Amino acid sequence: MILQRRFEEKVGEAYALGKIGGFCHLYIGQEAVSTGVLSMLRPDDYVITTYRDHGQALARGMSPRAIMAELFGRIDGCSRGKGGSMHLFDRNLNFLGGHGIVGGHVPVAAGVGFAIKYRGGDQVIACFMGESVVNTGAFHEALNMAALWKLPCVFIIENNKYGMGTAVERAAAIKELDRRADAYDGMMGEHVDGQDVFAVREAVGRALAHARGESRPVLLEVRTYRYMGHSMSDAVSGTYRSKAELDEYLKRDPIALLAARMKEAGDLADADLDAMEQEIKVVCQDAWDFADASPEPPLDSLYEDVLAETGT
Amino acid sequence: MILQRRFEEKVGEAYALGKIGGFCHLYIGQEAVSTGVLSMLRPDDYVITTYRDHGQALARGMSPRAIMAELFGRIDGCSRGKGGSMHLFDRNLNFLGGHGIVGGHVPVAAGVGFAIKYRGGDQVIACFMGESVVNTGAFHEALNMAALWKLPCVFIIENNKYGMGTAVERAAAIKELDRRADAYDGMMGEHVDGQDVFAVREAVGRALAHARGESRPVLLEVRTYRYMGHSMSDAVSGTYRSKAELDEYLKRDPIALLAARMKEAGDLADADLDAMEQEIKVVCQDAWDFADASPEPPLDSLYEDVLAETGT
Amino acid sequence: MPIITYREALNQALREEMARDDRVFLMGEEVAVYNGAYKVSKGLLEEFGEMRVVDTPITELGFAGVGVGAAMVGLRPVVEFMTWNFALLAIDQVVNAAAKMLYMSGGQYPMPMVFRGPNGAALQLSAQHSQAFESWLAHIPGLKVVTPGTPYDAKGLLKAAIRDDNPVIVLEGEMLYNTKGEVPDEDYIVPIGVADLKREGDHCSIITNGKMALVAMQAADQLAKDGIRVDVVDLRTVRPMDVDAITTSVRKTNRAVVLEEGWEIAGIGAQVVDYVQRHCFDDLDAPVLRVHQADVPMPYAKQLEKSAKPDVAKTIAAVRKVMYLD
Amino acid sequence: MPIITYREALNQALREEMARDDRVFLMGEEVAVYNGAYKVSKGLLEEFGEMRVVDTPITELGFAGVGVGAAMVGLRPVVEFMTWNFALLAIDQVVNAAAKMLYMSGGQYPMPMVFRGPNGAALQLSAQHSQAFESWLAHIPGLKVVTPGTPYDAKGLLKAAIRDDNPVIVLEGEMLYNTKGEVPDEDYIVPIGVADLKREGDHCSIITNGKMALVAMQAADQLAKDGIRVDVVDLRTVRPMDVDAITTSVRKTNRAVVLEEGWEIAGIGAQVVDYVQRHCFDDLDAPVLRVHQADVPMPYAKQLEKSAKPDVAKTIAAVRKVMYLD
Ligand SMILES: Cc1ncc(C[n+]2csc(CCOP(=O)(O)OP(=O)(O)O)c2C)c(N)n1
Ligand SMILES: Cc1ncc(C[n+]2csc(CCOP(=O)(O)OP(=O)(O)O)c2C)c(N)n1
Ligand SMILES: [Mg+2]
Ligand SMILES: [Mg+2]
Repeated sequence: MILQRRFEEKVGEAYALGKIGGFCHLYIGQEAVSTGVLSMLRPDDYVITTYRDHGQALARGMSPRAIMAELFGRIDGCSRGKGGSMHLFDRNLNFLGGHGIVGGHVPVAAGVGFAIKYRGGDQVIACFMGESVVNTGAFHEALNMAALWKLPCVFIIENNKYGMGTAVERAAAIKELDRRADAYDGMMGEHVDGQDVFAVREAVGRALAHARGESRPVLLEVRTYRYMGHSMSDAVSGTYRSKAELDEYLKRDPIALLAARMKEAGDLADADLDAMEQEIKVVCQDAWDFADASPEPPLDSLYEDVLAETGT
Repeated sequence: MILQRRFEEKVGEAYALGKIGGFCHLYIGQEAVSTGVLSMLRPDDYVITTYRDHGQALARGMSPRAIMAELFGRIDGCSRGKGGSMHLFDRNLNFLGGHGIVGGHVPVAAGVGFAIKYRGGDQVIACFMGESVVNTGAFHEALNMAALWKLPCVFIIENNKYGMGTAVERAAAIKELDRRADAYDGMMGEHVDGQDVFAVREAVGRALAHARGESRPVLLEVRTYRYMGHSMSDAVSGTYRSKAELDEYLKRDPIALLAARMKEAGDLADADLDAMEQEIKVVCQDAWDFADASPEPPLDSLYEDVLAETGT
Repeated sequence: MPIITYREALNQALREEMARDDRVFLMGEEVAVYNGAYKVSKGLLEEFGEMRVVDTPITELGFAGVGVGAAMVGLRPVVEFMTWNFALLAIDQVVNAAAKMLYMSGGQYPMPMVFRGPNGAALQLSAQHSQAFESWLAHIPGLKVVTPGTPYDAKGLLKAAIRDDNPVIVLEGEMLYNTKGEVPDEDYIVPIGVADLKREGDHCSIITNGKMALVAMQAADQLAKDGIRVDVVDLRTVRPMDVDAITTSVRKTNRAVVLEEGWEIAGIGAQVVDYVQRHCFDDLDAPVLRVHQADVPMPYAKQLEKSAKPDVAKTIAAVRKVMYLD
Repeated sequence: MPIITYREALNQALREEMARDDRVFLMGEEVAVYNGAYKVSKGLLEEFGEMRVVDTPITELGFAGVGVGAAMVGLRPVVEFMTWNFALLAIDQVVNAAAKMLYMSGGQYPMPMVFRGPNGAALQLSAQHSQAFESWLAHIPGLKVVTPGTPYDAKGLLKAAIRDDNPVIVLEGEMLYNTKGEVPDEDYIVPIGVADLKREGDHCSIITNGKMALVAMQAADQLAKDGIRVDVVDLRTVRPMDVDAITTSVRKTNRAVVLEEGWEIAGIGAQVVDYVQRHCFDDLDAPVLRVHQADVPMPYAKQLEKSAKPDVAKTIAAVRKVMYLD
């Protein structure tokens, strides 16, 4: 979680310096969700997410160097500089990417669930999405098929209260988003506090029992908050949310909550934390340096990766 | 109801003779739905439906002549021969058409509800759809907005058990379709026997109280059955449903049920029924003759109605 | 060689490829129990079972996405759209997901999948059910787009499409399913991207694809009666297009008519014209003419519909015009 | 005349038309409270209230359909897509409903509505967020499609679009919103379907539209330094296209370059080429050349993206080539 936080602070810096361009959506404030979910998955499980994908990528174990190089648009980036912030992919880790069309990746996740079942495997796919996604047609079509065909999909709604500038209650005609599961027989629905990483882990444990154990889909609403603007081009507060509201949520910073709890339990000393911070600082700086040194993709590569060399 | 039945029997004949072409979906067996709903609406309310639209068009009071001429592809057809069976429209009756894309007209209905509210009117829109529609993204997006914005829409699912050759339980991961309303706060859901026209009328009465009275959407599942194939090119039974099943449902023919009940109550004598049949026979034959005599649209009209003469 | 229908040819292609590779599966509306809305998948459910022949709810966007996901993790889905008119609902998955996945993942996720189904007008199905989308699909890098016009090409191209590691669009034709032709029993493919000179002549080139290949051949027959000999270049694939085949023909005949099923504006025929004028500028004895659907939504009425469609008479008229015969 | 931005020009058009006709309303994602993702609708919520400036959930298909329904019963919706990339999800409503309603109802239901939003690439938004769809939309009968390139045209065309009784597509540009130009205070419209000769010259015609009009003007400036005088024909509307303006220019210059933002295959430029070769066959001194986006999904990396886009240098090179200067 601290790695995610510090890494993204670096990303913010690099963006300000013009080293990163395009849309860039920070995850700061939501780290307990990625960590809680991904710490419970197996390496052979699959992960798919949205454009707000740095947190999950790091939590899945992707290289900070490859991520930063991707953000810098360099050849050593995890997507060879072609994807950028919104499209981090890592085939070796079954990290099926960040996707830019709101809702678009949810049917794709159902398809992965379908393939798992087709092959008779016992993996699951964890599909992260923002809370706005629950209103899209793609979400509904995917959930219906996942329930109908009993697919091992864990759909994770990261309810950070806003879709861009739109508060969830101005977009979704339902208060408890996990209740959308009621519209599909055999789908489990649950919501959980997303600032408490242990609570997330417990809920994911139950979800996995259902998804992996029974090959049934789960809809998990994880209630969290984003501390930054929607993207780098959006103010942190102002038009659609107040500074006061933000401050209120800052009190439940997932990292601070976890640290406090671990300290209380005697599992963490201040010195440990300092050491971690120190180590992470080095990792982040190393990622930056690596990215900065990596060359721009050669112009020829423009025409590569459009089509695969075919023939099976 | 008898008019709908006999009219469509004529349509079947005309199709066999090649006077009608293209896709043609009969409504036979479902007449209590159109009749039950439309007999409860006001003339200034709106109606929209699918390609299976002959029944609602007649029940709304559209001219059998204009409908038959449309099916024959003639200039005096209600859509000037341009729409055909799937696209009956009548602006004077606020009959907003038959639509061919499964689910596509549901957001359109929400838009009509929006316009009613925009103008501060107290009309409603009745939106008919087949049960397959409840799985489409369009349905979900429309219902969410209708609930969110409190639109006076009555969404009527004509659950005739099959979408083409697919039984409802092989497509929808939910048993009671009206429970899809649970996913939207403030939306009323109800199901009703669609072979009993009085039951339909009562349910519609409750729906209208909610929709017109409270300006809230309603999802009404009307359980019915189609006695014919999906369209004229589909066998009546065989691949996907058995003759035995069909025979079972034929016992609850909505017209026979209504006649029996009225006779029991002393509201209908055999002679009345005969007189009605006689009258309807004349109307249907007249519609046929009218259509047959109506000219093909002139070739120039190919380029008409593509764009409206503009300027406001 | 056995003579079979276009429908049977597609059915054979599916059966053979499913038998050959158990990662291949078919999914779509009515493909299983109902044997396909147009019976293309007849018997496949029985042979391969319900995991490999999958009936879907009416959710084009959703099941196209399911195909994308399955392809990402190594299956080889064949996604059937009952018709391409309905595929508009799924076009986001085709364009924003399937066509871009390999690129935006920097080469990590190829999309070995097929999207197929009937395209264009049948008879009197009116505006929402009578649209030809080849120019839309050909516009998109990351896709391949084939439009077989004969049973032979249908089988060979569908087999090639299934074996291709890229998303391949197969545009069939409701009006073609019952047409017949010679189709070898043995395994073969028709390579994607290679046109077929279906008729040789030296007076004019008719460049066409898909369903219109039949129309072009009929026009060629009739023209031959008047001593007019035309090349019929059936593109077969509209992305990538066989520019060599086009230019070779036009350099020989010095005249061209482009015949396509869809609408005029930015149609695939416009692209053919562009290639011709660019590569055969000095060879052309007349402007290239195009034959296409009237620029209107398709009407229902029989005669109106007929007059809206490209046909043999319009093709002949265009050929005669580029030959300055009328 | 006041000098304002393209964004302000659109904002004025919306404000004026909403004030003029209370059937006009604006709907889309973030148009109200947030003042528009690109601030085009700034202040409108405050002025017109939440019934007429409507924030929608992220449901492009759904709210496009809501627009269609509202238009059927007499309102005049302006539907904003945050970008046209997302409009793919709604394209069924645009093509199968809005564009066909008048036709399939036999003239009973006109669709007085506008679909608008930014189209094409901005900076480093990569594959899913950098697509130009003018050729797709221009392909469809029943629509009108405008692509304003300047603040003046933006205001005039949007006002004309709102007053039109047909579904009009307005393709704006994220990269244009901050550009400035003269825009009259008084009420005016720019007629749909009429091109604008933005620069006069006699050596070559550059035929273009939308965002590329700026590129063309810059190319023209630079070419002028070498004594090369070009016509810049800004089509402004791509459906219906002003064929007269194209042919008049090419008959004068005898040479043409077509510059468009989108992909090559069946792009709008191919259609322009078709018109030119058909109507100016004997006038052309060289094949028409096209400048367009590289035939690849848009990459993220800065230099790759730059090399993928059509630009001034590529335009100049094309002009010099059709003039046989290089
Ligand atoms: C289909 C589609 N419509 C609109 C957008 C523009 N957009 C990008 S992110 C976003 C908000 C999404 O909010 P939410 O799902 O809550 O996720 P969050 O950003 O809060 O993580 C919008 C409207 C898009 N990318 N795709
Ligand atoms: C989006 C879309 N997909 C597929 C079709 C083809 N199709 C037409 S009707 C139909 C079945 C619809 O069933 P249902 O909604 O139950 O209505 P019913 O025909 O039973 O009245 C299908 C698959 C279509 N018209 N639109
Ligand atoms: Mg959110
Ligand atoms: Mg049904």
